Amino acid sequence: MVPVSYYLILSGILFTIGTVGILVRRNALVIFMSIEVMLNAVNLTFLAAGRYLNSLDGQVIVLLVLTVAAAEVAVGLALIVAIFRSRGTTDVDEVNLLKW
Amino acid sequence: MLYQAWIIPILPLLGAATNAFLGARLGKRFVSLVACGTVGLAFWGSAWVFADLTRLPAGERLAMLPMYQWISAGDFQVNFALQVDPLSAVMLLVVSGVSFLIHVYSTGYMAEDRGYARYFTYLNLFVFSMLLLVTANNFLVLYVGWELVGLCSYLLIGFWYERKAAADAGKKAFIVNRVGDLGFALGVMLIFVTFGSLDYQDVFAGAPQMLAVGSVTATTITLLLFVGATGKSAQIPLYVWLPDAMEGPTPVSALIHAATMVTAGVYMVARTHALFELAPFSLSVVATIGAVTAFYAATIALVQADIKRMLAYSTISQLGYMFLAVGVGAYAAGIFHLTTHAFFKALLFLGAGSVMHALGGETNMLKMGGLRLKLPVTYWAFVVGALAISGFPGLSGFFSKDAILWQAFASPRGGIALWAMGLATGALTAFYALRAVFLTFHGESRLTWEAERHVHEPPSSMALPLGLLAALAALGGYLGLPHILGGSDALGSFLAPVFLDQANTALETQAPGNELGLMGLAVLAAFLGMGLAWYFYLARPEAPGALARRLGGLYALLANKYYVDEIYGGLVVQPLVALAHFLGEGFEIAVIDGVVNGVGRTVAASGAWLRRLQTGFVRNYALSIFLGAVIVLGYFLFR
Amino acid sequence: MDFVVPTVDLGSIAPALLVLATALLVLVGELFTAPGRKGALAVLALLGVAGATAKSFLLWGQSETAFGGMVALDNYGLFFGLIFLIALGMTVLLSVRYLDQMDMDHGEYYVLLLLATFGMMLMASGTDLIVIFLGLEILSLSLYVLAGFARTDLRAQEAALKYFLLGAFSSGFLLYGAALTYAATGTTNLARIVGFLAQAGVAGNPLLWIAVGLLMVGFGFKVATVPFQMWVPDVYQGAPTPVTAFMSVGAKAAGFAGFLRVFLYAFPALSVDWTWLLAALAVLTMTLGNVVAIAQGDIKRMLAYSSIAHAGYLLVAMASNSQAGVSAVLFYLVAYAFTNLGAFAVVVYLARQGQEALELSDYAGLGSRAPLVALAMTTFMVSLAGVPPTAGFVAKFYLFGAAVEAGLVWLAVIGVLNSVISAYYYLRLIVIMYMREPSALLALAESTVGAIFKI
Amino acid sequence: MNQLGFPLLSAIVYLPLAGAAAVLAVDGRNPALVKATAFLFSSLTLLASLPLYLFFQADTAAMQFVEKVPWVESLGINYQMGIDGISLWLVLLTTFLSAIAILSSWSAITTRAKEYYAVMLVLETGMIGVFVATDLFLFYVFWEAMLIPMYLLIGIWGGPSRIYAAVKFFLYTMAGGVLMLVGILALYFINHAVTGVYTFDLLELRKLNLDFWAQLWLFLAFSVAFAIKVPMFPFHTWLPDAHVEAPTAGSVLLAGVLLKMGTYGFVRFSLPLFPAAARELSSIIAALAIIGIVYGALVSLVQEDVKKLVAYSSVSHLGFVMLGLFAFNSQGVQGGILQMINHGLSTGALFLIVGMLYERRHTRMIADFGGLWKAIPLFSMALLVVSLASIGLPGLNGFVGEFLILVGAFRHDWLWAAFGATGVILSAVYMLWMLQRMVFGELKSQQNQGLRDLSAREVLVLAPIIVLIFLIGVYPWPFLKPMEASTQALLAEVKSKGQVLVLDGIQAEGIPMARQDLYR
Repeated sequence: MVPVSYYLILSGILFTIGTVGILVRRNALVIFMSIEVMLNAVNLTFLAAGRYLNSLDGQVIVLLVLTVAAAEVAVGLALIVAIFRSRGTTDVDEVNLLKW
Repeated sequence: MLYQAWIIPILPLLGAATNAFLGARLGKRFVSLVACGTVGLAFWGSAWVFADLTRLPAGERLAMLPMYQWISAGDFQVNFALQVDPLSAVMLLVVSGVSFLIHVYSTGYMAEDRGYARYFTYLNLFVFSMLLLVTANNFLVLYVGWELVGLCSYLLIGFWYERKAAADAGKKAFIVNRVGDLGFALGVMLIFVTFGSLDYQDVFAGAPQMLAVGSVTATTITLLLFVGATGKSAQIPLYVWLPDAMEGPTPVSALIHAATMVTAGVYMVARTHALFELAPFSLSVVATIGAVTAFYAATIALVQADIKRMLAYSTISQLGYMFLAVGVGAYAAGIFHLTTHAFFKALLFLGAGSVMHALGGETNMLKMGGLRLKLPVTYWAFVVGALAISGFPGLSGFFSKDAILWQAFASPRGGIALWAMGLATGALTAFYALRAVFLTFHGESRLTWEAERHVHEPPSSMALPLGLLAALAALGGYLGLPHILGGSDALGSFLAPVFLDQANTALETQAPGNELGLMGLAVLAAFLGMGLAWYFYLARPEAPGALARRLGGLYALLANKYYVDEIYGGLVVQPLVALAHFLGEGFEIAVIDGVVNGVGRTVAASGAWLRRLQTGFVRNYALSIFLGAVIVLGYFLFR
Repeated sequence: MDFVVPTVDLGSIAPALLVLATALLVLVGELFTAPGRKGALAVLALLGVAGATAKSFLLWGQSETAFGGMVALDNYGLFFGLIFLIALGMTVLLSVRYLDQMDMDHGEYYVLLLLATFGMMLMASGTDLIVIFLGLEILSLSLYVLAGFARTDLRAQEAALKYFLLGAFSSGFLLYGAALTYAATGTTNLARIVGFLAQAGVAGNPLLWIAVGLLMVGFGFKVATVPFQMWVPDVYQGAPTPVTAFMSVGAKAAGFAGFLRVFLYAFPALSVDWTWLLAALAVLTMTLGNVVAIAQGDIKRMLAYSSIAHAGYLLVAMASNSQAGVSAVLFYLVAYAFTNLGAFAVVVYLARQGQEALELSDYAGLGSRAPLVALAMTTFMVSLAGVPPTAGFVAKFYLFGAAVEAGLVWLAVIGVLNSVISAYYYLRLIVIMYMREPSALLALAESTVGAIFKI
Repeated sequence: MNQLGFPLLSAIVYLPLAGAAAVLAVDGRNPALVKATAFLFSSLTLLASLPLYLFFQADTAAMQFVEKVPWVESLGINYQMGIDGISLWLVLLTTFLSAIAILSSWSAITTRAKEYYAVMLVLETGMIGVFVATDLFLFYVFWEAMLIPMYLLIGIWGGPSRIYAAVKFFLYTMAGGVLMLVGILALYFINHAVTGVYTFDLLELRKLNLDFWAQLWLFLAFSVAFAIKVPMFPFHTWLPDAHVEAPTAGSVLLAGVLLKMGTYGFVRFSLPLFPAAARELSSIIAALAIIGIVYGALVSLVQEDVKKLVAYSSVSHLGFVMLGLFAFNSQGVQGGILQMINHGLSTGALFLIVGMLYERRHTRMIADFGGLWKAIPLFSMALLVVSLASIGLPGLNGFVGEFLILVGAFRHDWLWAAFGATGVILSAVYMLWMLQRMVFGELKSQQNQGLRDLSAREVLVLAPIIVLIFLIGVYPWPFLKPMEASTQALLAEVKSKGQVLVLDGIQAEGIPMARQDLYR
C-alpha cells in the first residue's frame, strides 16, 4: 500500500511542474496544457484524499473538475484561435498591447 | 463741568468726524471753523474744569468719570473711564491751549493745500487722542490714547504722502513707536497680572502694599513703561524717528513733535510716579537716559543746517531734561518744564514755519540770513523763543530749567554728574538756539534772488498765535516762580496733591545759598553759549568752517548724527529684511512648500515608476501570482 | 455504502435559478430576433433581473441550507445576489446603446451576462468549497468570453486571453487549496470544516496551512489584491466598457462573497494568522492601486487601478474579522457598485459611433458642454474618493470604523491617507471636466441627458 | 432646550442650500436675476441668524437653540445642532461674510455665474453646519463636504495657477481631515468600551475621562486636521496659493470663515475632549503659534503680490488666536475667539479691497501701484482703516482681541507675550510698507490715474464691515459678554479633567499604554 503522502507529494510536484510550465513557456497552447497539468494534479489530490478518507466525495469532485476543465478548453482554444487569426502567432509575449 | 469733562476730548473727535465726512464738500471756511471751534471749546472746557478744580480743597481735587464697560473677559474688567485731577487739568490746558493756537496758525499755513480738510481731520483726531491720553483713568485708556497719538503722528508726518521722504518718515515714526509701545504694553500686562486691575486708583493705592521698594516686579514694570516713554518721547535709544518726522507740515511739528505728543512719556512717568517711586533703579535709569539724551541730542543740534531738524534735536534734548527731572523725583518740575517747553518750542517751530512760509518751504539755514528786517514779527517771536529755551533770566525756560537743575543737584536721587550734564546741555542749548537766530535772521542774506522777492510776513492768522505764544514763552515761567525768588511756585503747589506722597523733603534741608549759586552758574553757562554763538556766527562768520575743518572727525560724527541711523540699519533693519527674504523666498519655497510638494511629487513619481511593473507580458503577471503565492505560503508555513 | 440522495430544494436558490432560466430563454430568443433588434433580448434580461430581485426580497430573512449543506439560503447570499442583480441590470441598460454603437449587437452577450450573474449568485450562496469553485468558474468562463466580445478588436482579444490564462492559472490555485483542505479536514463543506477545526490540536497541520494559503491566492486573484492584481488594468482596459463595469462591480463583489464566506465562516480558528497577512495585503493593494492610478491617462485603466485600491479598502474591513467588518464590506460594495457603475455609465454614455471617450483629456470642458453629465461624474468621483456627503464616505466610515474597532488603528490611518492619494486622481477628472478647455476631438454639440444616472 | 421651539439652526443651515437650488432653477440668461436670487437667499440667511443673538442667553454655558433628532440610531449618530457663546459669533460671522461675499462678486464673476452663486451658497451651508454641529459625525460630514465647493470655487473661478492651488488645498486639508476621522472613530469606540454606549454626541463624549496617552494620540489626530486648517506654522503652505488664486469672494470666505474652523475645532473639540494632552502640549503649540506670528509677518514683508501679503498676514494673525487659546485663561480664550471674528472682518475686508483693485487694474503687484490716494481717495481711506484694524490699532477691533490674547498669554507665561508681541511690531512694518508703496508716494503710472473710486455697491460691501470694525473696537463688551459663560465652563473643564485615569484595561491598539506611568 502506497502511503497517501506519496500521492500528495506527487500531486504537489505535478502542480509545480504545471506552474513552472506557465512561467517559462511562451506558446499559449503549451501554457494552456500546463494549466491542464495543474488541474490534473489537483484531481490526483482529490482522488488520493478521497481514497484515504474512504469518501466518495473526492471522486465526485474530480468529475466536476474535469467538466470545468473541458469548458475551459472550449473557451481557451476559441480565444487562442481568435488571437492566432488576427496576429498569426500564439506567442503570448507578442500579445502586448495593453500595458502600464 | 468737572463731571462733564468727558465732553472735552469728545469735541475734537466730533470735529474730526465732521470734517472727515463733510469737509471736502463744505469748503475751507467751514473746515477751519469746525476744527478751530471744537478745539477752542475744548480749551474753554479745560479752563472751566481747571477753575472748578481750584475751587475744591486741595485733597479732593479728583473727579472720576466712568463711561461704560469696555472690555471684560474673566477677571479682566476694564471700563472706558476718564478722570480729572490737577495733573490732568494742567495737561488739558496745555494741550488744548497750544492746540488751539496751532489750529489757528494752521488755517493760514495750510490755506493753499488741497488736503485741507484731511489735515484738520487728522489734527482734530490728534487733539482727541492726546486729551484722551491725559484724562485716562486706567492704563488701557492711556494706552489707547498713546497709540492713537502715534497714529495721528504717522498720518500727519506722511501728510504730504506724495513725497517719499514724508511717507518713509511716517512709517519710521510709527514703527519705532510700536517698538516702544511693545514695552509699554508688556508693562501694562504685568501691572494687570500683578494688581489684577488696570485702574489708576487700584494700582497706585495697592502698589506700596503689594510691592516692596526695589522689588523686581516694580523695577520691571517701570522699566517696561519707560521703554514706551523712550519711544513716544524720543529718548535714547528710540529717538531716531523724531528728526525724520520733520517731513510733516511745520504746525504739526510744533504741535505733535514739540509741544504735546512727545511729552506724553514725561506725563506718563509723572502719572505713574507711585510705581516709579518703588523702583529706585528705574528712576536712576530714567534720569540717566534723560541727562545723556539731553546732552547727546544737543551736540547733534549744534551742527544741523536744517532749521526744523535742529529744532527736532533740540526737542529731544529738552525732553531729556524733563526725564532728568522726573527721574530725580522732581515730577512737578518736569511738568513745569513740559509746560514752558510747550510754549517756547511751539513758538520756535511756528516761527520756523513762518520763515518757511515766507521762503516757499526752504528749511536750510545756510540759505537764509538777514531776514530780521523783512520778517520783524517772526524775528521777534523767534528771538523770544530762542532766549526762553536758552534760559535767559526771566523768561520761562530759565525758571523751569533751573528748577530741574537745582533738583538734579539737590535731590538724593540726583548728583553732581547729572547736574553737570544738565548744565553743559544748557550751554549747548543757548549756543544752538542763538546760532539759529543769527544764521536765519542776521548777517548777509544768502537767499536766491527769486526767493528774496517773495518774502512776506505771515497773515494775521499766523502772526496772532505767534504773538500769543511769545507772550506765554516769555511769561510762562511765572507759573512756577520758585520760592527763593519770592515766588509761590503756583504750579508746583497746584500739582502737589498728585505728588503729595513723594514730597521731596530732602530739598528743604539744602541751604538756600546753594540754590542761588547754582542758578548763577546756569545763567553763566547760558551766556557762555550765547556768547560763543555770537562769536561764531556774527562776529567771525568764517570761524565755524575753520573749526569744522580742524575737528573734522568730531564734526563729521555730529553732522552724521553719530551714525545711529546707519547703525540701526545695519544691526536691526538689514538683518531683519535679509531674514525675511530668506524665509519668504528661500525657506518657504524650499522647505515648507518643498516638503508638501515633494510628498506629492514622490507619490506621483512612484506611480509613474510602479506602472512599469505592469509590463504587458502575461507571463510576468503569472510570475507575480506565483511569487505572491510563494510569499503567502511561506508566511503560513513559517509564521 | 449507503447512497443518500440529497434533498433537492430548488426554492432556496430560486433567484439564481431565475437568472439561469432567463439566460436560457434569451439564448432561445436569440434565434428568433433579427439582427439589429437584439434590444428586445435586453428587455427580456431585465425582466429576469426584476423577477430575481423580487424573489430575493420575498426570501429575505429566511435561513436554511439546501443540497446537503452545499448551498445556504441566507441574507448574506441574498444581499450579494442583489448587488449582482443591480450590476447586471445596470450593465444591461448600459449595453443596449453601446453594443449598437460599437457594432457588436449579438444576443449571446446578454446570455453570458446572465450566466455570469448566475455564477456569482452561486458563489455567494455556496457553503461548500466546490460549489463556490463551480460558481467562480461559471462566472469566469462567461467573463472570459465577454472580455473578448469585441472579437476583432486586438485589445479585447488580448484582454480576454490574459484574463483567461491568468484566471485559469489562479483557479488552479484555488482548486488545489480546496483539494488540500479536503485532504486535511476530510471535507469541503464549510460547516464541517468549522466543526473539524473546533477539535483541539488540528491547527498545526501544514497541509491545512498550505490549503489556506492557496485559497487566499485564488480569491486574491478574483478580488485583485496585490500581487495578484496584474490582470486587472489590462483586462479592464481591453474589455468592452459595460463589461468592465460589470466586472469591476459584480466579479469583485462575487470574489469577496466567496472570500468572506470561506475565511470568516470556515477559518476563523486560524484568523490570528490570516488577518495579519490580509492587513499587509490591504496596505500593499490600497497603496499600489492608488499610486499607480495617478499615473494613468486612460480612464478605464485609471478606474481599474482605482478598483484595485478599493479592493484594498475592502481587505481592511475583512482584516478586522468581525461582524462589523462584514457589514462594512457589504455596505461598501453597494456604495461602490452604484458609484463605479455610474462612472462607467458616463464613459459609455459618451461613446459615439465606434469612438469612445477613453483619454482623460477627452473630458476637458465637459462641465460646460454637458453640465449634468459632468455633475453626475463629479458626484461619482467625489463618492469614490470618500468625501461626504456621499455614499462613498459613509461606506468608508463604516469600513474604517470596523478597522478601528478591531484595534487596527494603524491600518485605518494608512487607509485614510490612501483615500487622500486617491482624491488626487479622482479630483483630476473634475479638474479636467470643469477647469480645462474642451479638446476639439469630442466637441459634441448636444448636451442632453439620455441615460439614467444614479446619484 | 430650544428657546424658540423652532429649528432655527437647521433653517439657517439649509436656507443657503435652498438658495443654491433656486439659483440653479432660475434662468441663467438673466444674470441680474441670478445675482438677486443669490443675494436674496444669503441676506435671508443673515436675517434668520440675527435671532440667534437676540434670543441668546448669555448667562449659561449650555448649548442653545438645540436640535436633536436620532439619525442612525444603531450607531448612535444624532442629527444634533446647537450653539453656545463660542460658536454664536462664528455663525453670525459666516452669514454676514457670505452675504457680503456674494454682493462683492457682482461684477467680478462673469463666467458661469449661475454655477458660481450656487457653489457659494452650498459653501455657506457647509460652513454654518460646521459651526453648529454638536455631533461628531455630523460635524465631520460638514467639515469635509465643505471642501468641495471651495475646491470648485478656487479651481473654476480662480487665477492662473488655480488648479494647482485648488488641488493642494483640497488634498492638504483632506489629509488632515481623514486623520481626524480615525480619531473620531477611535474616540467613539473607546467611549463605547468605557460607557457601553455608542454615541457621537460631543456633549456625551466630553464626559469621558481618558487616559493620558489616549488623549495624546487622539489630540494629535484631531489637531493635525485643525492645525492644517488654521493654518499653523508649518502647515500653512496651502494657504498662500489658495488665497492668491481664489476669486475675491473665495478668499474672503477662506480667510474669514474657513480658517476659523481650525481654531474653532481646537476650542470646541481638542481642548474639552483631550484637556490633559492639550495642557501637556500647550508649550509646543504656543511655540508654533509664536513662530507662526513672526514667520507670517516676516514673509509678508517680502511679498510682491498684495494678496499674498494678506494671505501670509493671516498666518501671523491666526498665530495670535492660537496663542490665546492655549493660554488657558479667560482673557486668552475670549481674546482668541474675538480675534477670530476680528480677523474675519479685517482680513475679509482686505481681500475685498484687493479684489476691487484687481477688478480695475488686473494686477495685484504692489510695484504696479503707488500714490493711489490721489487717484482714489475713498478706496485708499478704506484700505487704510482696514489695515490699521489689522495691525491692532486701539479703537479698532484688532486691538481688543490682540490685547486680550497678549494679556492671557502674559498670564500664562510672560515670554509668550513678549515674543508674541513682536508680531505687533512686525505687522505694522509690513502693513505700513504695503500702504506706503501702494497708497502713498507719487502717482506715477498712467493706468492708475484713470482709476475710478469705489462705486455705491462697493461702499455698501465695505461699509458694514468697517462699521463693525469700529464698533468692536470701541464697544466690544456686547461681543465679549455672550462668550463669557461658555469660556468659563470650557476652562473649568480643561483644568479639572484629565487628572483621573480611566480606561480600566481597555486598550485600543496603536495607543501605547505602557508608558502611562511616566505621566502620573
